[in-house]
Amino acid sequence: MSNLQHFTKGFIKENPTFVLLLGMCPTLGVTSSAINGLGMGLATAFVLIMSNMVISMVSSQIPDKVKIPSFIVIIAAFVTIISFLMEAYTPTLFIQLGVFIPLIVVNCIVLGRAEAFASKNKVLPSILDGAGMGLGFSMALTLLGSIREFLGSGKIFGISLYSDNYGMLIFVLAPGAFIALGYLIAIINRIKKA
Amino acid sequence: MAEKRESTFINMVLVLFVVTLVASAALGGVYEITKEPIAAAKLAKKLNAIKEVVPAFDNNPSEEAYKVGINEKDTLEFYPAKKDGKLVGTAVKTFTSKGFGGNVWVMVGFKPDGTVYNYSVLEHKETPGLGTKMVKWFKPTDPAREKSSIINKNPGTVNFTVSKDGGDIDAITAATISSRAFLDAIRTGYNEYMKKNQKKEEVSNE
Amino acid sequence: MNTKVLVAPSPHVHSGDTIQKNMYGVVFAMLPALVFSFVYFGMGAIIVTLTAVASCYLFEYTIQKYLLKGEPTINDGSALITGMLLAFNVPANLPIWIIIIGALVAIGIGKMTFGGLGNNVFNPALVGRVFLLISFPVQMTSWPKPLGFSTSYFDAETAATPLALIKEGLKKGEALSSLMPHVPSNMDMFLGNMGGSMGEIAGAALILGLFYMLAKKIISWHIPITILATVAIFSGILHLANPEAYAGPMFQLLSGGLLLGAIFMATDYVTSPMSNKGMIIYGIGIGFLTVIIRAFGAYPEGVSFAILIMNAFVPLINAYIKPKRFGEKRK
Amino acid sequence: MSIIVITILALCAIGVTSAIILYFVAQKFKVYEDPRIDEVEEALPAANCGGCGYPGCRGFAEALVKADNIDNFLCPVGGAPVMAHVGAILGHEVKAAEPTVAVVRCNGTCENRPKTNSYDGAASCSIAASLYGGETGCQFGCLGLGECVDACNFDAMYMDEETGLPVIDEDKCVSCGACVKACPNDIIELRKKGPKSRRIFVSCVNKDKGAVAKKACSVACIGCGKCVKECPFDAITLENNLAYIDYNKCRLCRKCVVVCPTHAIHELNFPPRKEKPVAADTKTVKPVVSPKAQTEAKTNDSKEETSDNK
Amino acid sequence: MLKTFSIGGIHPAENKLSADSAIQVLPIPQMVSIPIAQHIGAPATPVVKKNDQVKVGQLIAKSSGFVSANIHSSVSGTVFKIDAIVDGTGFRRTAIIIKVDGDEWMEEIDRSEDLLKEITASKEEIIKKIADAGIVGLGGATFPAHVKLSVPPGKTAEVLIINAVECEPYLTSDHRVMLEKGDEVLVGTQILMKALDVKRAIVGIENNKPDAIAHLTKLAANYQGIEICPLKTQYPQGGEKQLIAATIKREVPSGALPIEVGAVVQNVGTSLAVYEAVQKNKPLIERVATITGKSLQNPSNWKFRIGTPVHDLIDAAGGLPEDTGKVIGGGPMMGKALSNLEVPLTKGSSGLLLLPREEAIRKDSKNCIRCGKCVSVCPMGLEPFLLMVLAEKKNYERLEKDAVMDCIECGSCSFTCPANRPLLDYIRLGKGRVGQIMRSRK
Amino acid sequence: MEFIIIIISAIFVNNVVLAQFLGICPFLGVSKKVSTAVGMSSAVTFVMILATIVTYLIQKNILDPFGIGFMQTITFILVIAALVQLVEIILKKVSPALYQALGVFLPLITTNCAILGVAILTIQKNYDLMEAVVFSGSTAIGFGLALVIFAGLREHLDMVDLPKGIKGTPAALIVAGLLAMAFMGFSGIV
Ligand SMILES: Cc1cc2nc3c(=O)[nH]c(=O)nc-3n(C[C@H](O)[C@H](O)[C@H](O)COP(=O)(O)O)c2cc1C
Ligand SMILES: Cc1cc2nc3c(=O)[nH]c(=O)nc-3n(C[C@H](O)[C@H](O)[C@H](O)COP(=O)(O)O)c2cc1C
Ligand SMILES: Cc1cc2nc3c(=O)[nH]c(=O)nc-3n(C[C@H](O)[C@H](O)[C@H](O)COP(=O)(O)O)c2cc1C
Ligand SMILES: Cc1cc2nc3c(=O)[nH]c(=O)nc-3n(C[C@H](O)[C@H](O)[C@H](O)CO)c2cc1C
Ligand code: SF4
Ligand code: SF4
Ligand code: SF4
Ligand code: SF4
Ligand code: FES
Repeated sequence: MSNLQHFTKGFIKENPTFVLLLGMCPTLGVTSSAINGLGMGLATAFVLIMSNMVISMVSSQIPDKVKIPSFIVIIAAFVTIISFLMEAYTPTLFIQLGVFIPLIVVNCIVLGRAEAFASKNKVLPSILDGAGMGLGFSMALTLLGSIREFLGSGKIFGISLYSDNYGMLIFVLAPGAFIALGYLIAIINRIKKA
Repeated sequence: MAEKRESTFINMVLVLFVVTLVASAALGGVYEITKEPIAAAKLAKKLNAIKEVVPAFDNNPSEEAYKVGINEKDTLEFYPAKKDGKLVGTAVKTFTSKGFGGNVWVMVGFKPDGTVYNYSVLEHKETPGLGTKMVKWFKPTDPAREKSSIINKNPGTVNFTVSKDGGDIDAITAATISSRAFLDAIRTGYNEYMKKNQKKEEVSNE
Repeated sequence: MNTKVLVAPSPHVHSGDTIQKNMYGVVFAMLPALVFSFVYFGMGAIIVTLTAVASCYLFEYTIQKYLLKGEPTINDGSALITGMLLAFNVPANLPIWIIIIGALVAIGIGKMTFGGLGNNVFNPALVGRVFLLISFPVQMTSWPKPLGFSTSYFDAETAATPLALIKEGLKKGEALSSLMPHVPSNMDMFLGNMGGSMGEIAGAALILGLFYMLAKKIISWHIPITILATVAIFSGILHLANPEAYAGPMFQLLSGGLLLGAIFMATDYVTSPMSNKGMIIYGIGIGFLTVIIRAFGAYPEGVSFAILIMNAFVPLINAYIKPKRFGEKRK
Repeated sequence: MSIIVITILALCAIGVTSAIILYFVAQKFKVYEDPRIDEVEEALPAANCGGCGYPGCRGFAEALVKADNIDNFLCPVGGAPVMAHVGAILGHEVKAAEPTVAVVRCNGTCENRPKTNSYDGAASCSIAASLYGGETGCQFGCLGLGECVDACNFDAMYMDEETGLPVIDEDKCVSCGACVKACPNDIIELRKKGPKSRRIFVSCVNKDKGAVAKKACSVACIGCGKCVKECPFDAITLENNLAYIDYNKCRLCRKCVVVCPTHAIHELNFPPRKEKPVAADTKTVKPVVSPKAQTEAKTNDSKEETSDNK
Repeated sequence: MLKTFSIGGIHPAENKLSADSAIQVLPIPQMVSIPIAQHIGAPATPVVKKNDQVKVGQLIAKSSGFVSANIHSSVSGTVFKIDAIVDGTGFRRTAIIIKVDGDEWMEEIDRSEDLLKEITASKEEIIKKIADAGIVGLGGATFPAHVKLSVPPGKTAEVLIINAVECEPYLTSDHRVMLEKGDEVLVGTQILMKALDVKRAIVGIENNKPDAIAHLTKLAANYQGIEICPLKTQYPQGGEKQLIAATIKREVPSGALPIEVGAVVQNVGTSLAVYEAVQKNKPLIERVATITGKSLQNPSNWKFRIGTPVHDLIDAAGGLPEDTGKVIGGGPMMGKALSNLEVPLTKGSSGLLLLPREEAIRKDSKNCIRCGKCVSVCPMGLEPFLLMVLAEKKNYERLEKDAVMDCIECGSCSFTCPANRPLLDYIRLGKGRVGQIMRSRK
Repeated sequence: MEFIIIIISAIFVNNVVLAQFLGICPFLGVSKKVSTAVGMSSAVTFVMILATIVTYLIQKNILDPFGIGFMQTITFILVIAALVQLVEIILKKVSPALYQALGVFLPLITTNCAILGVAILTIQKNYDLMEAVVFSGSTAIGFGLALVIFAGLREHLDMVDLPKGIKGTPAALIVAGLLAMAFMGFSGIV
């Protein structure tokens, strides 16, 4: 696999959200608006890239039995770092995303990529893999966020497209998250087949 | 790939030790670095909120802030805003627990006579699209909706309850509960503010 | 003519019962309520009904034909019921575009997503209704005033439902006894002289429908009767415990969509349990949840949610509550 | 600066303490397990996402180690490469057997096999088969209700409306055998695909006596035994009034095809014969390959096939 | 309130068209085909060969095991051949084909019409005579009667129940037998009581046959221990377990035999056959069947010789109507559709029903709408809709757990289903598969 | 009363899965059969309560006194991971039967947002220890309730012929959405 492929596979072919169905909690939890989706996606991407990088560097030094704990610690460190940064520089978003920021730690994508890819590959492919997956994740979250925001309140990225009197509130609430994602995946399955 | 380390006891503990060491060192470091900006961001946010709801001031209200307990658990915060040493308004951080989704925190600014200068909703869990409208609803720019405004009205003279309940303020469409809650918070702030003010006046009078 | 004999496994005769017969039987049973709503709400009711039914048919046909690429099955009558019940469940002055969204949700999400009649797990009309209720609370809770209804407790044009009246009042801290005089009398509620969704107001007409369906053996008594009994008993207990906070059983039975729900919606074959025992458990669940939501929840009206929640339990009920088998020891 | 020190101390203390506790507890509570489970778990991505339907990667690993055949298992995170790796660990080789393909052994079209009654029960061959002998006089033949088609997961079969018989799309058939299992009358057989997909087989399963069979279906095998005598390679056996060609012995000489009085023996994918051919007579320019050349062709072919499969 | 069973049940249109037509005797055909498997259990072993001469009542195939039954020639003539023919089951199976030549009976058979009330034979002799006569249950299941009468050690029979329910629509042969051979049936009942050592017998009759109830009630006064029990008309009351539940309020547990609750059930026709075998030495070579159908000229009841081809009976009743779509051996609920008109009538043939095509043809099956009607009519308390899906999905484990083996194949579920689902078709298939699995486990 | 509110809120009104979006992965992953769903729910309940207690103690006795609250995420996850592994090892030895029933789900739980989420929320909500236990327990029950209902629904869906594109995850998500919609009926109860 070329480096380019390492990077692009996360977009569609192995898109963590639509295809691998990983990291569902943030996917559903924060996508009530496009901006939240994007923010969450980028935060996760940051952690993915950094932890993939570090893990690919050190994994040969780590005995098997403590592999998972070590990885978790590394990931958690980056998660905490990103949360500091967000709290300092994007405080509104930080509050909006709430508990889902620390929860990046347990996002299956992060640990999954660390285990499945970074611990077995060199640094550059690992970074690209993390970036690709992170971007794929961000795209998915932004897409879902846009759809929900559009249907729910007539806006995308806060820009009003029609009067929010006509918005279907349910789409910014919990049920709408599940339903929108369900149909989105159905549509993507269909497109992939065609 | 370089050869793996064996999973011996020493190796395990050692590696874990090193990993945690580095991680915590990094964390502590970043914490130190971001501590200032975080604190600054928090303060700026508070000041911004205060700035929004009271007339221009030149002191640091948060240094002169005082708190009033309204029951054993909850307290309101008062931020006096002064210009040239004279009280121009007070920002009150008040709340209500009657919101549709729980507590609603509002920063409301009163002029010294108790007239509402402005408000800003700090935190709430109301339903998007319904209760969330309170953020703007009660300070309409549209003069036709004057009856739903609380700006420049004094709770002492205007009945700060929703018109449905016989008050003078129009509720958010289909979100009467949130509206009641919001006004409740304002009233709480007002009452405490007046109590305090009275006391102060008494004190200063003496 | 084909002279070859037919060969098939037994049985060789059939009762002649069909899906259509059952569905149109339900439609027939709904007619009295429909007539009442036309009388009370006039043009609005007619427009709402026609829009809902027509869009249900249209969506079912289109989805079946173009998305699922199957034979359209619209003449089995179930889309008609869904359409009518959706109309019954909304205010008679609901904007047309909202009704169309409701029909799309009911048929598209509630039914066809699962492959059509028989496969869905949630009651389609209620999926549509609750979707609308959550999405458009403003429009969904402004009920027009039925003819001849007079109380000036609220705005003139719209009339709150008795349940909403009470809920509002209680939330403000008023006592029930001071609210009751503003609420229509039991007789008025029985005859439909109250605010509410289009088809839910006339208890008398709904009960007529119940008798028809029972007589025609379209449904059995288990579900409606257990729901009504549970509501009566449970709300009776609450009422006895605190008459100032909880309304009495008669009020609970006649107000809101309870009768509509218990008679026409909880009984939907597809989304209710199969065995009699299961139906009773299901009915008790609905009754119980209805009272809970009415008494403690944010929504004044609990039947729709109660039915949907119990719909979710139906697979479990079916899996674990089996009919009594022949030869099985009685417990 | 002290905050960093406290941080480090606290985290290291927690980390190391848990490592030590874990280590000793692990020593003390050791339980023997199939070491392959660990190996397989190692190969899995450890995402513990539950996407495979098992409770976590270890649960999946255990299931994999227990399973005889891991074809139906998939780790959605790791995908095919991981599964291949797992396969290697567990020693599940991809069978390099000769390719086979499903063959429908019935030619009882509406024309060849007149109907005597019409079936009106549930559209299931199994049900019809357990009810009675079928719509025609032949109680062995295809019932035409397409249970095999429904069983095929690879879209490799369809029912021919005209003949009422199932047809197999050779290119799509992966020889999974689902249709064979589905057919209640054992009409479908997995036969060697043969060089250039050439095959010869008896397209009949009727075990009735010749007269009865013939009456029921004009192309039935009547058990006359002519093909058995004709076959130079002893590939054909006759049992219960029915001829059967052993595909391992058959060398595709096509001699039997011509002698069958009811045309019950079919040949597939051969070039057309010269007009009125009796294959044995045309000795000069011949499409029929010599046994040797043929085996070569076969091995070549099968190599191609297997490499294709991979 | 009349007695009946309590779980499920349906009431299909009765259509007892031939109820008032007295039993006639069908002419002996020129050729009979007597299958060697006319009963549940092992097929009998032929003891004649081609060209043998046989007389009426002569043993031509011998019981080949405990659960098996003797077969006797129903005509006199020569054995033409022993070959596979398509019989009532729809499969090609072995039958003894006899060319008829006169009507010469075995000497020991008493052909007089006299009523012999005195039972001289001992219990063992009775059972032996029944076995020798090749008597099988004539109620439809064709279970060898002597097996049922040999109560297994450890169990005791308390009551004999005579199944005179005839719950299948259209059929009237049992009804006519009761009216015309009432005394013989009751003597047969007394013989069965003796064989079983029971003091009590109950004759269960549905109240759609008031004349039979009245007639038998009158006659029964002359016999010791026989009660006539009128039952509320409801299908499938004739099912053994349902009948026991209806008459003595006991439920046979799942998988168990009636003897578990102390009951033995025999059909009225069986009782008549037992009378003839024990008192008159007559083996089971003829029986009564109904030929009926709405378009048929002359719905009627006939006594026929075993092995007579179906079309003979149809001709006797006025010929095959133009609109015939289905020819059913038995009643519309449980009968077997015949694939041609050459098949022979056998011991189990209680009737022949000609259904017009429009009525017979099945409507397209739709999705299950989960109305639960099949559940509420199932007399065994099963969930047919579920069993069908499980059978379709080949989930045999759950099929077994959900008691598919309890299904008595009454067809009430398919009859009722508004979606026209072929429930019983699939349930039967599943039952077959599960049965195989259970047997292979043993 | 306080407890009752916490319980009802956590189980019905603010159901972890249906309203808070925590633990969605196992919710979608381990819900194909009711029996597995029951096993998973029990395991989650056990671990969730245990983890909440331990993390609560760590927060109150280590992080807070030393003023290193920002280490919350990293310590919590470390502790939870270790704890889960510990429980697994011990269970395997002490009660193989229980391990078969619950233990197999344990590895899945480490990366379950719900556990860490609840641990963090408990601190955020300022509960005392008893409230924390009640909160985590009822949250777990809410998880179990949703999971079991959902598994029942999915078993049902297995029996019917869903349209091709919808079969599988989309159907599961849509059903979950409708379930969440039904659960909205509980809103406002506390
Ligand atoms: C999903 C949903 C969320 C709601 N959220 C709020 C809310 O945040 N604030 C509010 O006041 N009312 C909310 N409501 C509406 C209330 O239930 C109630 O109908 C309304 O407050 C009554 O006010 P009205 O008299 O102005 O219609 C919500 C309704 C629904 C269906
Ligand atoms: C394998 C088998 C063994 C049987 N053994 C006895 C028996 O020992 N005693 C008895 O009274 N009936 C026995 N029966 C007969 C059944 O009780 C029953 O009469 C018969 O299966 C036909 O029942 P009817 O059609 O309900 O359905 C047996 C049936 C079968 C299939
Ligand atoms: C659904 C069903 C309906 C039956 N209906 C009758 C009936 O109407 N009359 C009858 O004699 N036997 C009927 N049987 C057969 C009885 O179960 C039982 O086999 C028979 O009464 C036993 O008597 P026999 O062995 O003398 O035939 C029915 C069986 C089933 C399963
Ligand atoms: C007694 C009865 C009640 C029904 N109730 C409803 C209903 O409440 N909502 C609805 O959409 N369809 C109802 N239907 C129609 C149909 O069953 C429903 O659309 C299916 O759920 C679609 O699969 C009903 C049908 C019957 C026979
Ligand atoms: S079922 Fe399998 S063997 Fe049969 S045609 Fe399809 S792919 Fe080939
Ligand atoms: S080949 Fe077998 S399964 Fe296929 S249609 Fe014919 S009988 Fe049915
Ligand atoms: S055929 Fe079987 S499943 Fe159907 S009603 Fe009768 S006993 Fe029940
Ligand atoms: S009677 Fe038919 S439609 Fe009704 S539940 Fe049974 S199978 Fe389904
Ligand atoms: S992302 Fe929450 S459990 Fe997987």
